[in-house]
Amino acid sequence: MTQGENGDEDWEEPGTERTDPDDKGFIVDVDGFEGPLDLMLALVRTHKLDLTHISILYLAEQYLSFIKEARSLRLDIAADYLVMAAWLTYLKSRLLLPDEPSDDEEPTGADLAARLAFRLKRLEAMRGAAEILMEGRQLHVDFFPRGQPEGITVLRESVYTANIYDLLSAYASGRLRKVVSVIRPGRERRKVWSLKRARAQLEKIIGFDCQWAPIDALLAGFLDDPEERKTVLAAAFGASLEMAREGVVELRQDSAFNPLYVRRKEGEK
Amino acid sequence: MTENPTISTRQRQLEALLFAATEPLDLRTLRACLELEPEFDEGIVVDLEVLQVHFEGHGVHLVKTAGKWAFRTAIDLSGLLERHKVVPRKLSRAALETLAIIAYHQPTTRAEIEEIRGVATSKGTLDVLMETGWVRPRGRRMVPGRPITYGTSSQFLEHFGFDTIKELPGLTELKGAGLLDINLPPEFQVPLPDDGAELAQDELPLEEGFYSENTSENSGK
Amino acid sequence: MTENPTISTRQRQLEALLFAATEPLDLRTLRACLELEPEFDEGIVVDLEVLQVHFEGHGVHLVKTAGKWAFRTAIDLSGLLERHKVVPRKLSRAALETLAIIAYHQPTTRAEIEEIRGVATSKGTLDVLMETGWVRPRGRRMVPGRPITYGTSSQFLEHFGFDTIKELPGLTELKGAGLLDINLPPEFQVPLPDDGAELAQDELPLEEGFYSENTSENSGK
Repeated sequence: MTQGENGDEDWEEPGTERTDPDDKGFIVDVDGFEGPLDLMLALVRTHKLDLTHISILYLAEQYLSFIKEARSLRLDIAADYLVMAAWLTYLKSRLLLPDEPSDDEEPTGADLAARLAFRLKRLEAMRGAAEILMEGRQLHVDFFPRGQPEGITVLRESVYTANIYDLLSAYASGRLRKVVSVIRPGRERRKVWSLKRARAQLEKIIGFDCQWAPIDALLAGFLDDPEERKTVLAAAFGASLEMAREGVVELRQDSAFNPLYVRRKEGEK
Repeated sequence: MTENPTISTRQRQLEALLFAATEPLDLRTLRACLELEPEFDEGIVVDLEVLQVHFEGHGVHLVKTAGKWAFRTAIDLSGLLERHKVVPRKLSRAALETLAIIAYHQPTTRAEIEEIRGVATSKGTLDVLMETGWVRPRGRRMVPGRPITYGTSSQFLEHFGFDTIKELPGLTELKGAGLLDINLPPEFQVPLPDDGAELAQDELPLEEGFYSENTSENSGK
Repeated sequence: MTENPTISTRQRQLEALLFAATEPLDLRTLRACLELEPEFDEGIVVDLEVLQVHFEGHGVHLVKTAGKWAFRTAIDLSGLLERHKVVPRKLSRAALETLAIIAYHQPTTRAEIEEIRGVATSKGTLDVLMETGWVRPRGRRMVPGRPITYGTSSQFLEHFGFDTIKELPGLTELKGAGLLDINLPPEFQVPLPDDGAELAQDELPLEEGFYSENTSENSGK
């Protein structure tokens, strides 16, 4: 991170605050520069150099002496400025030494200088462009829209959508809700067979018969009423289990869901 | 910019001032903006009237209302400044249920709907249904209080794709579709709906004006 | 109202629409408001140009900005309208420079901006520019890391009164001097800035949500 970037101080005229004709040319202060290129442009300005025919060698020397001075004053200098200083030192040596005919990969000192000059020119151009842009016409500053636009009224028209399924399921669930709510406990006694009653019936039906017989056949007379059917079967099954446990009857079922057979246990009573 | 011979500098200035203004401007304000003395008032009025003539027949007029001047779009073009936007909306559960009950039990009153649903029906629910254009007030029930009877409209049939209201599925079909439990009490009935234009025997006609007032939004389309 | 022989009905309608509009209107919107088919576009443009000529020299001009049409006060009358002036938020030097780089080099990435400025760009700088609504993320450059590409918005054009980005001041000179090149060497063909909605060949679309999140303020209106 370099100085000036996060502060965003509005430097209107970079360099003006720093130049001091009575002194050595400028006050050493790296604060407020927007990076090494900015510092170099400030040096260009301070030394009234022409960017189009700039002597990069001269500029490099200026930069290096600036950094040197700043360091001698023990000012904090951000890394990018030092990196640039190191690079400029290298560039300087490349520019001062005659170019050796080397492999094409290596750019010449002149190439490097041209590149740096180009970057400076480009940044300067972008600054100029920003300036021209902001000095140009701007909406609500130099030209104005209508102050009281009537606007285009958007008339919103709601269109409701529902499909037949929505409608029918709403109807059904609405009606069903009422049906459920109508049922009150105790209003109609449900017929329920107790275990006791089932056992009494079973004992009566089985009697002394020791033949296997399906339990629902034995109870056939009680299964006609659909309301009673479940409770009769459940109670009779429970009773038969109880009787089997007591050793009164025997139960047999070939496999799940097959008929349940029952018979009096031989020798019992 | 080319000089326009038909318009003076003062007129140009007034034009820009009135255009950019956020409210109609009176003579004093205009004069102040132009930094002129009161004796120029008359001249300003003349310029305003010249501008007014200039904009005659244009899509925008310079109008004077309550002693203030403003640009206004021509009244005959106001329809141009309206854009219709269709916003699809879904009906709430309560509205759907009420709609369905009206469809099956029509002609039916609010009290009857509430009896069937087992909950009070908010005014908004019926309003929304009227807005859909699917429900219409039919008449009044011949009982104390003369409650309004509701029924479905032809738009209802169109939207749900029925030819007649008799095509609404009955009890067996609802059961078949799995929407109604098989084990319903025998007294559970699904009525045969009737949306006929003629009033039922226990219905009275709505008073004049009621119908149109309540359905004006629906008819416009 | 007297018939004005110098202005057609279509022209009146366009005038009214553009006067009433709260923002510049493009051809498509105008055509939709007039309820015309696309084949009338050419005729509408002719009418707009007639209106434009009509308002020449007036205090209010019909201008084309960001490809849309709008009435605006004449530039030379800005002093008169001092009280409507909205003092724009002052941008820092870093932000101004970045804005210019984005405008002249778009689509451009943060790395390219940093390459030109020779310094790291703080997150805040781009945020401030996005907040103005002048800069928008466009897409992603098809290079490792998929960096976001930035460009200017139509609000940028509207604010600075440009019709297209080609009207940026000094564009030809900068291009001629090879100063719009991201990379060297200057003798190479230099690209022109492009704020077109279509992505460049080396741009990828932004993922869903990114764009709208960052520009919702801009696009919505």
